[in-house]
Amino acid sequence: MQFTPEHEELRRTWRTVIERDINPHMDEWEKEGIFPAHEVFKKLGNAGLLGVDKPVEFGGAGLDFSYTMVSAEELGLVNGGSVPMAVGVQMAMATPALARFGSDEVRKEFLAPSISGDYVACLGVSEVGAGSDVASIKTTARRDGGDYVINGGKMWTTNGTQADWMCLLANTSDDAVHTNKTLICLPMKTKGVQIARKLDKLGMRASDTAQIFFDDVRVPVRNRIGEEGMGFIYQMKQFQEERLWACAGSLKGCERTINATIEYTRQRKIFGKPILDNQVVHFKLAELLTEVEALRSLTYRACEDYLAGQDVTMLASMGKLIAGRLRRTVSDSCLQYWGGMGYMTESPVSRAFRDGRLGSIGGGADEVMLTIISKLMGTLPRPERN
Amino acid sequence: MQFTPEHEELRRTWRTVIERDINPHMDEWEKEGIFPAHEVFKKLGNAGLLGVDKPVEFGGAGLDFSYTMVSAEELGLVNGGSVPMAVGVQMAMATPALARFGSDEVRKEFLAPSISGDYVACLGVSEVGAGSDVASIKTTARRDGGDYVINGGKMWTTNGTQADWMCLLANTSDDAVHTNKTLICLPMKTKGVQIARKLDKLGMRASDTAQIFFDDVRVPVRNRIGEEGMGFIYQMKQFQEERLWACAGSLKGCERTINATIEYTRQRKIFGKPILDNQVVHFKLAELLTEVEALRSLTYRACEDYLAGQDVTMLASMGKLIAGRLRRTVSDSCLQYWGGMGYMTESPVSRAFRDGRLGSIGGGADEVMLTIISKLMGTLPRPERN
Amino acid sequence: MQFTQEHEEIRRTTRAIIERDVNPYVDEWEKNDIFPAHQVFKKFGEAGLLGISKPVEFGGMGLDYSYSMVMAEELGTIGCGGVPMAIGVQTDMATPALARFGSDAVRKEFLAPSIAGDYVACLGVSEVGAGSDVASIKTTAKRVGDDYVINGGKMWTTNGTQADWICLLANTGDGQAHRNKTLICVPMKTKGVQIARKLDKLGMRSSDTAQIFFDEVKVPVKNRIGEEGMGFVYQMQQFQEERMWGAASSLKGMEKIIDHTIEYTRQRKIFGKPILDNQVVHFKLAELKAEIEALRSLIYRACEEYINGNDVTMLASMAKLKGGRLMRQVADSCLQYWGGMGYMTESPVSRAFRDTRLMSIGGGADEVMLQIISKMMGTLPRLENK
Amino acid sequence: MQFTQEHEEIRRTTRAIIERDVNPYVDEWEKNDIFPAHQVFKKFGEAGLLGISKPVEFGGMGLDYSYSMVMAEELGTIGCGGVPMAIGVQTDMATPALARFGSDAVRKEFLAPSIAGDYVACLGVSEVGAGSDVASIKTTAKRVGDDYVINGGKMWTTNGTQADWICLLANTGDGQAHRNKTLICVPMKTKGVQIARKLDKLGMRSSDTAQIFFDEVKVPVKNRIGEEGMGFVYQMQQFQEERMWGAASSLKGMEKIIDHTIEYTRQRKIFGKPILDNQVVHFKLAELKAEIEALRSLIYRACEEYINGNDVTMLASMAKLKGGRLMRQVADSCLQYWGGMGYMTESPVSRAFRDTRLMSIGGGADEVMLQIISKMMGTLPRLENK
Repeated sequence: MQFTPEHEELRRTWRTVIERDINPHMDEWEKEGIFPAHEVFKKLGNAGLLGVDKPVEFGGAGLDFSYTMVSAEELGLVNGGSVPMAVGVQMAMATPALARFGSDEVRKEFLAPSISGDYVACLGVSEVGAGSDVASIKTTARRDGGDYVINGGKMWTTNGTQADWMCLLANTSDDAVHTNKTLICLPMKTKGVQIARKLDKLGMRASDTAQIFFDDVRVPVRNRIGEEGMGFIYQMKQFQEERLWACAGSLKGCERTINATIEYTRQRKIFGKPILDNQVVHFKLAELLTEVEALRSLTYRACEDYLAGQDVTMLASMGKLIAGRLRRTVSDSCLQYWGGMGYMTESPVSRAFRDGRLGSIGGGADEVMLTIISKLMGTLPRPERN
Repeated sequence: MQFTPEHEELRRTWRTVIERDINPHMDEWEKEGIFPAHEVFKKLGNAGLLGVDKPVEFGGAGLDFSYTMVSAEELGLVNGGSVPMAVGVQMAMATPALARFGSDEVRKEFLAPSISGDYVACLGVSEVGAGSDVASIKTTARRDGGDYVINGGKMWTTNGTQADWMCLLANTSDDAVHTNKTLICLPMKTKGVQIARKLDKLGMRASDTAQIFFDDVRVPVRNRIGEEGMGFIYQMKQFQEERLWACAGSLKGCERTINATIEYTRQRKIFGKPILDNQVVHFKLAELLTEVEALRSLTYRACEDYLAGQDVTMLASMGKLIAGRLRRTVSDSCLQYWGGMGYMTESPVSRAFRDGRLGSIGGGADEVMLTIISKLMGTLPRPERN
Repeated sequence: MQFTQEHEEIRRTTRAIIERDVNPYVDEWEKNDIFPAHQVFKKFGEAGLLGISKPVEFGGMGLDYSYSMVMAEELGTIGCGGVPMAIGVQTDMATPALARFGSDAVRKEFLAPSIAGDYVACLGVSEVGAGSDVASIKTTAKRVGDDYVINGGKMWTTNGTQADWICLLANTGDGQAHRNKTLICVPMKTKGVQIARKLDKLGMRSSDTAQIFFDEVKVPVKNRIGEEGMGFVYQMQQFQEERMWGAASSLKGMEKIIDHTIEYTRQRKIFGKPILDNQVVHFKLAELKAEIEALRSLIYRACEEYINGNDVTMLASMAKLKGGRLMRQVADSCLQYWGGMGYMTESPVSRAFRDTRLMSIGGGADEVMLQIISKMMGTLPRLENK
Repeated sequence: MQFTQEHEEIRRTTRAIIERDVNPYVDEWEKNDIFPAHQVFKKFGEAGLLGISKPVEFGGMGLDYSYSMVMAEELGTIGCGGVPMAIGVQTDMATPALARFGSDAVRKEFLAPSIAGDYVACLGVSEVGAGSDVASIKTTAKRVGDDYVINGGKMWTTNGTQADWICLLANTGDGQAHRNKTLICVPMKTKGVQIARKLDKLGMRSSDTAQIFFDEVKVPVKNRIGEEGMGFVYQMQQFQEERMWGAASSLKGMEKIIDHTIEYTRQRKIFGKPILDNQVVHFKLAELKAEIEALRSLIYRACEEYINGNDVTMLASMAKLKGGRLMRQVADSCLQYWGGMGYMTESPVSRAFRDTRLMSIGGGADEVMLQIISKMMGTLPRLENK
């Protein structure tokens, strides 16, 4: 994968905005348990960062997915996982299907303002009974005249308490679980949408996660994304980009932790020499960076294949699996060398430890990735057996 | 667990015999792919080492199982895993059931000479289709007048090509798989017993492993051990001791490898200093020894509980699991620090690497131990599910 | 190690108090970032549990260390890591040296009320520049007439904001770093003792950790524990019990996490079957349980040796090392199977994940244990002088 | 990295020769502890595969390194590790420096026939006292008139007993260790070259490894490769390709093991179902596959950078490190699921287990890679001078 000056330019822009408008406020946002999504997204929108790979006619830059990857990578420079995750929802999780399959009308209404940073989007897929098991969601959207009437609820919804609209996956019929689902753009202000609670999390504390209920919520049928019944397929496609985002998003975060650890252990002395001078320390850091580079290589390769129009479900799932585990390994290993300071809330490594633990759970747990890979390897038990 | 002077005395005797009669010949036996079991066992028998926990009336020392454990531990000092394994079969795998449930007559005929070292015993449980899955063996012993007529075959039989008799597990009826099995003492010279082939193994090269066929083999019914149909139960009991033996047998073998590595890496220099002076090396060795001591503690504790009459299936299975993995970790980690020399057949660590790999496979693979532990934890899926 | 009725009695009493006076309030204390040490300690004190192996003449039970160990084990049933740690500081970190070497006067003044539960104790060893590297502490206690005048500061002090007195390690001379230190009992109310700040931690939220400054703090020389200059030696001995205690108190905590996980994954279904029915899940839990039993065995064995008067520095350090590693592995592995719920602050496993991370750092980091073990193995670089 | 038709062509040709002229004979060669290098190399030479990225004027194809890499990848389909390694020595370890810096005369004499497959080459760098520590070699080449007179010895020399010439690294001066070395082409028939012994190895049995002595060996100065004193530098560059080659050649070998294991565990039943149906088995295989793809991506990326003229020391060392680790993990994990059969010499997985163990040792041990990576990360102790 060869990067162009445009990629470099995009990286620079991200770094500028991150240094100026995000990092100085992270500690405060972490303490408050939420970050001002509208304010931040507007700044990103003004810089043209939210729609790099979205159609020009709706305010996007119309570039290919490699620019989205570069964006995800640079977001790793934010000193906390919350904001990158929220931006990821906006750019790579809630909007790809809309951008690709939405009508001009619905894209004008929901995509354009999400690209300009006026709207905050969230994704409504996971439910209490159905996290990784998407096919088994229970929320329904019953057709009634020109409307869908929505009932049910969503769980683990990132940006949920601040979002202006939700990319909702709901059952619009009783057909087979893979052909009865539809994606619908749902304005969060709509009557009947109730934010049940803001969830208190181990990490990602500056990101708001909501549980949401729907009680006879009415939205016009034209809010539908693409065809009825295609929701599951669209979402699966959307997941590919979500996973590639997760891979790219892990790289610089891990490197940030490694570099912060190098810096800290170099100035911190024990038994008369810098902690970093211990061979177990610098060798361990070398191992970790090796794994980061392997993941980066896999990510770039998957991105290249994706741009070449190939199905990258296998590589993307492998990357997501490796990324989730690597973030845990890196933050846990590095924290060790910070000693007591690593256990303090103020240290960046303790935040990385808390934030990084989500990687193996969110966006399809490790075990889901393993199941997908096994399936593609043709090694899953024949249905009847399990 | 507190050891007595008797234990110490036993350890000393083992060490003497090992240093005098075994270690000087190991390299030669490894090259020949077999060791002279009769000759070696006779020496052990003369020293009274083969029947430490066996009844006095048949030549045993009548001591408790802790003395068998001590024997297994000291056997770790043999510079190769083959002989300890062969001795283990004789002392803790093929004879416990016989000693406990056999009639005086059958004990006089098979146990006494096995204790004196005149007979070499082997265990006939595993079959081509049934390694870890004991219940599913196919070999049958049909009752015909005063005889059992045996047909079928056994696989992975240690000592198989040299044994005078086999402690055979066979189906004596078509009842439920757990109540249709019987243990029978089978003289290997009997007509119809055919040693199909001597297996060529990755390691344990001085130990002979045979595949054996039975074609209408006749043995008198009085050769039966205990009651008919109790074979599976007896064998399960026998497995407890086999596993405790495996735990104890791993300890000094691992320590031998660690110590040899300390010695080698201390005199061998790289980049101007002893390899051992590298922190990654001595810290790794410290980690390994820590795990060895944990295993030793578990082994002693299990032995104590066993002597106190408790069921130690759980602890023994846990120990076996940990032991198998630890032998792999220790030999693989240590080999690394020997550099090219570690890859040479002549180096003790390369033998440990080959021999040690059997631990996680033989005598119930890791996965069997995990299944047993899961079962005792009550976490296995309800039958109908799998 | 065979347990007696008295051991069972200690276990029962400990559990009763935990069920009645601790667990019902833990969530609240965790939220408050502190627990009422005086109130809680009084309950344990009244039951005599704060002086199990302390001399009878000062209110202790005068039992051997195995009784302290079983109490430590039971403390693992407390719903968080902070409270057990606070109790451990009181019973096994700040008072062993005092009990063993203190004059009757000083023991009457500080030990007796600590055993009774009227006083809360803390340990003053770690400093900003000297965590694991005890020899390099900078706090001084200058002799002026019949007083020591103390200047300097301590860091990472558990119980620090609530303690009535601190078992302080200070330099009373300029001699060799291992012979110039003295342990002194310092009332926290003394003029010049200033609690600089309460530290905000990744976990162990219900336990208060303080940074403390000493500015011309005057205490009578008679507050000294044992001889002047022996502080380092006393502290090293004190560490033995601290390490065994730390490892012992981790056992039931880990088992609790596993039990919770079994419970949760059994009722929670994914892809139509209980999560627990996934072989990777119940096998992983079996593996963790096996390692826990190995650790338990190691601790019991160390305790036995300790009671028999042997030096258990090696075994205790091994237990501490393995304990720290295992706790992280257990918490991280189990959290995975809770999915999103495991990432919620309300779930016990997410608290365990935060709390357990401390053990590989506090009370001598893993690397310090490795250093000690390497030293006793004689594998440290010969030229270096540690 | 996008592959072309030419790449596919190279893959096809390589596989064709392997299927026809190599794999049918591998078992026999493994048994003989040697393979007929001249015969086999001639086949590859005739197809032009021994000079893929070598200059056209000496019989090479003059293609970029990506073509050598795909060949290395295909060599992984050979049924053992010994033969690929021998070919790698010929194409990527003993000849790169010669091809790049050698005079036309010396290239005509040694490179051309090596590309044609008439000559077998070996590399003379490692010595008894200097394996990974290249700078400390002791072999000398003293200038006497127009000759170099060589004295000393080499160790671990692959192809050593069959080679026609050796690419020898020797000290031609007493200067600084990095500037006193020279690469010289030495015909093995030269008087004074003595093959001390053929080494007996844990694996790689079909490849011959020799210890070689040089006693007053005279070779004309014109046999020198490039400039005198530049040997160390040339060799370091040569190592780049050796490392990428080593990692690339490991990929398909690992995939082959996994495929064999899938095949075997699918048809082999235990407890009534295929071993493969156990979730721990197919999940483990999925995990290994993911790591293999990460490694492949890392190698492709390194290759791309290398072709673009960038220094890939860091990426190549990372690939070598990860490759060595992963091969051990793959072989060890897969062997486990073969049960007793995996321990049999006849099973492909047991051969893989023995062969793969070398990669973490040969061509720069893992620790050397870690040292290099640490150095490039700038984390090595500042005072030490490595």
